[in-house]
Amino acid sequence: MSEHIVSPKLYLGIILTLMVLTAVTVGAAYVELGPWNIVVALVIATFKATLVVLYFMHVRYSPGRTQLIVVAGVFWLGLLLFMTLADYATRSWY
Amino acid sequence: MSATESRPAEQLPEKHYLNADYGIRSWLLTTDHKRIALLYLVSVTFFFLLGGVFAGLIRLHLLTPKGALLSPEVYNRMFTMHGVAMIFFFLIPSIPAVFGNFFIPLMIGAKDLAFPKINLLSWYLYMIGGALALYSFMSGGLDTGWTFYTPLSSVYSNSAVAPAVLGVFINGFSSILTGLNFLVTVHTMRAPGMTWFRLPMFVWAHYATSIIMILGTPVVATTLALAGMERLFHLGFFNPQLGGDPVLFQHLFWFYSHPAVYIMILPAMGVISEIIPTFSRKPLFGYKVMAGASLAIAIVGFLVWAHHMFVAGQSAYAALAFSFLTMLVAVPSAVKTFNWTATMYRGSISFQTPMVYAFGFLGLFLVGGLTGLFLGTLGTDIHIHDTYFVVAHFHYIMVGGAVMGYMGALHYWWPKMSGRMYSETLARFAAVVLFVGFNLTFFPQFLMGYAGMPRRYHSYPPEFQIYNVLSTAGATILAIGYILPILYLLWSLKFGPVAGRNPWPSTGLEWQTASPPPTENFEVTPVVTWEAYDFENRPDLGLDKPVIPAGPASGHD
Amino acid sequence: MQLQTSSLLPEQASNFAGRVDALMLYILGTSLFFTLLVVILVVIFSLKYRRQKQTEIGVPLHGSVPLEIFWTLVPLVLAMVMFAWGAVIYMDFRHAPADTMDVYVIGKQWMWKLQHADGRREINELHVPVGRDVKLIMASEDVIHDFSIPNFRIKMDVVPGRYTTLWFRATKTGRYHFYCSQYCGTSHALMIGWVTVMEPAEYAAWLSGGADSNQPGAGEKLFAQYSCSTCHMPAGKGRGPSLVGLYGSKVKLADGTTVVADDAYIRESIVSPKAKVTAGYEPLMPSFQGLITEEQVLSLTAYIKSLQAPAAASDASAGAPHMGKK
Amino acid sequence: MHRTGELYGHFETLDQQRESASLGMWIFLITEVMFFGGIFLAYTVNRHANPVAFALGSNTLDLRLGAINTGVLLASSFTMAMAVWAGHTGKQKLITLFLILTLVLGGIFLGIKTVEYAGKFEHHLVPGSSFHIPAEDVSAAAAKADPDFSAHAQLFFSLYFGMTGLHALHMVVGAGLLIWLIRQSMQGRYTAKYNTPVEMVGLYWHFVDIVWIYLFPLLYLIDRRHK
Repeated sequence: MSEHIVSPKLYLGIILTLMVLTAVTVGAAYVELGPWNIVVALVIATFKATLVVLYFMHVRYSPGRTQLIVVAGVFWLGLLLFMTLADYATRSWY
Repeated sequence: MSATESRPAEQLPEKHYLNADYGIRSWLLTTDHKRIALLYLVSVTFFFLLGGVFAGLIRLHLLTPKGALLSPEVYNRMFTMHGVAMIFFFLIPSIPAVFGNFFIPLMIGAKDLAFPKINLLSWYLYMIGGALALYSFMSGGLDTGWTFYTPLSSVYSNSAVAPAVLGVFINGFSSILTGLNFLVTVHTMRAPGMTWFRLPMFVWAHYATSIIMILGTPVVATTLALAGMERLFHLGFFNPQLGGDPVLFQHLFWFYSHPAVYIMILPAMGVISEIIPTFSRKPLFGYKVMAGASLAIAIVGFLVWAHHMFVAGQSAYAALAFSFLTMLVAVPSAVKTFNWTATMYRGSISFQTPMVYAFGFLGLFLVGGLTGLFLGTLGTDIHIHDTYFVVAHFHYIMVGGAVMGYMGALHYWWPKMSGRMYSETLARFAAVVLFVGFNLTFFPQFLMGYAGMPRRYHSYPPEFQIYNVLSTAGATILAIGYILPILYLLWSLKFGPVAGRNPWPSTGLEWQTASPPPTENFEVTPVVTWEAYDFENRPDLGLDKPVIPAGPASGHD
Repeated sequence: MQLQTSSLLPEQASNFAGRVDALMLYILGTSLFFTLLVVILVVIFSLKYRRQKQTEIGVPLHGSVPLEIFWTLVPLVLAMVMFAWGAVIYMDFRHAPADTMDVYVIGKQWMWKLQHADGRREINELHVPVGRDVKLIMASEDVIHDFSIPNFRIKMDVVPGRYTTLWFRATKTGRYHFYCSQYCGTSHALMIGWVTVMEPAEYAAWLSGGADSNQPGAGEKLFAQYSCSTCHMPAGKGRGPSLVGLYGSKVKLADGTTVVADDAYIRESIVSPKAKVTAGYEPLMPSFQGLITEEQVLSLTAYIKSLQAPAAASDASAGAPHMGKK
Repeated sequence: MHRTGELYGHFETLDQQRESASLGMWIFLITEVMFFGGIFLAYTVNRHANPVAFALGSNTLDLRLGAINTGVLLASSFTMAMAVWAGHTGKQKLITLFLILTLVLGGIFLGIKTVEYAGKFEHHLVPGSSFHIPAEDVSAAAAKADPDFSAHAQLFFSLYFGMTGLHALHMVVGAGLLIWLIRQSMQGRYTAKYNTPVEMVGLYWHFVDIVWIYLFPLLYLIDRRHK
């Protein structure tokens, strides 16, 4: 396993992006978007989390096995949320 | 009995993991996976006996319709504590923590698991969890059912719920760490030449089991933590009076607790996949399909949890999806059964004790698995849900399947673990007693359940008495079947004949080292040059002149 | 000690019983076939291929792709038939027909309280006419219970905080056990009762034989007691919408959506009025959650139902012929 | 278990040991994802059932402190990443420096969190018998829409304390690991050849950061526009 060394400049770029996105998400909370407020907030959060995972946690440069573990873990969490919420969403269907 | 007759009798090795060091500290602070496995063996046996005592009291009580023995309060505590002791503290750790721990490193040619200290930590977590559960049992008992359904457990129950929940919570981390250790070990610790498709099926089964352990157990930990806090601080996550939802608890609980059934049965399937080839002297039929089926069961088995909730008030459409997925998971189990059967075809079959247990497993798992179809099918579940049919079904899977596998493993590997043989006659007799006693205990419960008797009843209408009497009669036979092995196995420790390296003989790496193995498992790191279960090309097994029965030669896969 | 026995197949006494049993027999047949197949093969192999010499090994067969495909597909198809068959029964079971006779069921530790639409109350007993579609509308006062009638082959959990429903059509007169089959604490096993299925004429006689309380009447009293009538005036002139003819109608809400005014809607409007506000009205109504019991909600609901036809409503205390919403 | 230098006896090579550690850490993090996942699901279902109480509860949180804390934690992730970079490039002094910076930022985060918690105690917003929502908040028109407002608001605060508390607990564990790393690093244990512990703690620290990235909008930013 030879590790890829990321330059500090890239890290600096990432952290600045994360800070800007934090400001954006706070600002967006004050804009009236109806049900889309929560969607925007979660999309921004997911984007931020992806940056952290890919660069700070080096997953972009990691072996395929690590990438698979990350994807599988997130996918599994998605299944837990999706299949449970599917029950709640379809209870009023007839 | 075995091919040892033709060879000079073997002696016990001078130095091995059991006598490498002495004293209580050398056990309690050990990081040797084999010693930790024995610590687990002793502890899970304790919980098995405890749970067995509870079960005995339940069966005695149900002899008469009004209840022969216990008050409702005590009866409810008995079946709850039976469930908690058996499921969380016996079945879930049983095969993985004892035999997985002992044999995965041996089978893949490693010196130990990847994280020996974490392995010891997980035993301590198990013990702390177990101690808390015992504390709950003794200080007021537990009467919520092992399922801890809210709001009964979080608001209404007058029993020691909090320590039990905390105990199960902590025990969960033991399970997580075991799974983590196995996954990493299988990935990074294999000996040279031990490719993925040369792994024994037992290792594949544990790989699949570990996936469930690490993905499912954290969720039940969260769930129980929330329920515990709800009880202690009067919060309302699952309490409708405070804005919560009791069905949410069921979703979260079964997200782990259904796959937990596969934590119990997959390792047992792994054991059977070792025993049948060994005693048929033949490769496992459809090796890759079997490995794939283990993974498929682990993965699809995760997506079926809400079949415990078909009549719990979930959406009818969600129920459709979950029933469909449940039917899918039946298929890999069926495939496995056919492959085991096919493995025996044109084999050279002998009937030593482990094989007798494998036959028992096959029969009981068939019944248990097939009756699962009645419950997974929506149209029949609405009738038999929460009746004794369910009780019978899951006992066929968990006792008929998982415990038969556990007993099979114990008898198969006992010579390796202890270095000595037990009495073959007694052992076969005990296996038959177990099989008969088990069927007599649990088969009547299918009939009783379809006739309508609900679960967890301390008294019942008189028309169900005949089934209960049969069941209790069977339970006494079953008890004999469990006590006998404890006696003759203990006896064998001192008086049993020396087993030698490879008494059956078998092809796995674990049989290449001394019995009992040395602390570092192998004197030199083994290099694997053969496929799994390959009896044909193994002159080292002592089958000097293998005789292949006459008949048309068959092609390879 | 004399042991009673029951036949292996319990009596079939509802529209679902025969269908559930037929499906059960299909699964049983499939199961027996596979059990016998495997057992017979294992016995044959054990006899035919038992070890003859100590040094003998088996024929090294590794597998067969066509066989694996074959025994993957066959169970898959059989299981899919089970799924589809079961799903059809289940969807019928979950969706009650339009015109049912409604009975309210309340589970509490450890008894069942049942109320007929006309106010007749029972405890751990349920009387229904044969051949009539009956819908149980169920709520719990404490923990989760489950209303289960084995001879009808159906059951449904009774969950606190919401309604669940269970419907059936009894097909045979007689007395049948019902059970609580979701473990609910100490005396779970005592939550047993009897369903009595009667000929319609007998049932009518039983109904008129002495209704001990009158639910719409009780509801009418509550309606006055809680001053509901000050806002919900009949002509629609009040601060709240008129409730006459409300039950079963479509209600337009302030957020533009439309809902059907069923039991769940009425219950929600009482305990949590701001959740669905009728179009054209201010969200003024206070919540009654915690102030009234589930039973009183049922009484009020029954009263609101009885407001279908103004003539019948004024005559509610007579208690006679309006069961359900015919 | 004997050990030769950095290599534990049951491993054959240092590479094997490093690979095992990394794989083990990732698997552990996945269990953490599922662990938090259960609470996120409970949060989602409860919020969906009680939108009004959750929105009002969220609006009582101090957004300014929450946003500052988000920035602080992100910055600490950056310094942690730099510490790992210093490890890979063998700059021993920088490893120590960045680890200390990370610890300081983590400390600031926990300090601010303590201030927030203290405020909740003062205002009786901690779930329990003394829980009390100020009258002026309840008098808001929306509050009336939820009949059992107090109980449901308590549900929000239960989840707030549960989720942030669990997160803070992970921070404390992380801080402990950092202190251990700093001591080892000051002794010069970590080099370009061997820096696995720094890398592993780094992964853990970033994970804790990610949890907060979700907690912040879910807890602090519900229905802000209506206030």
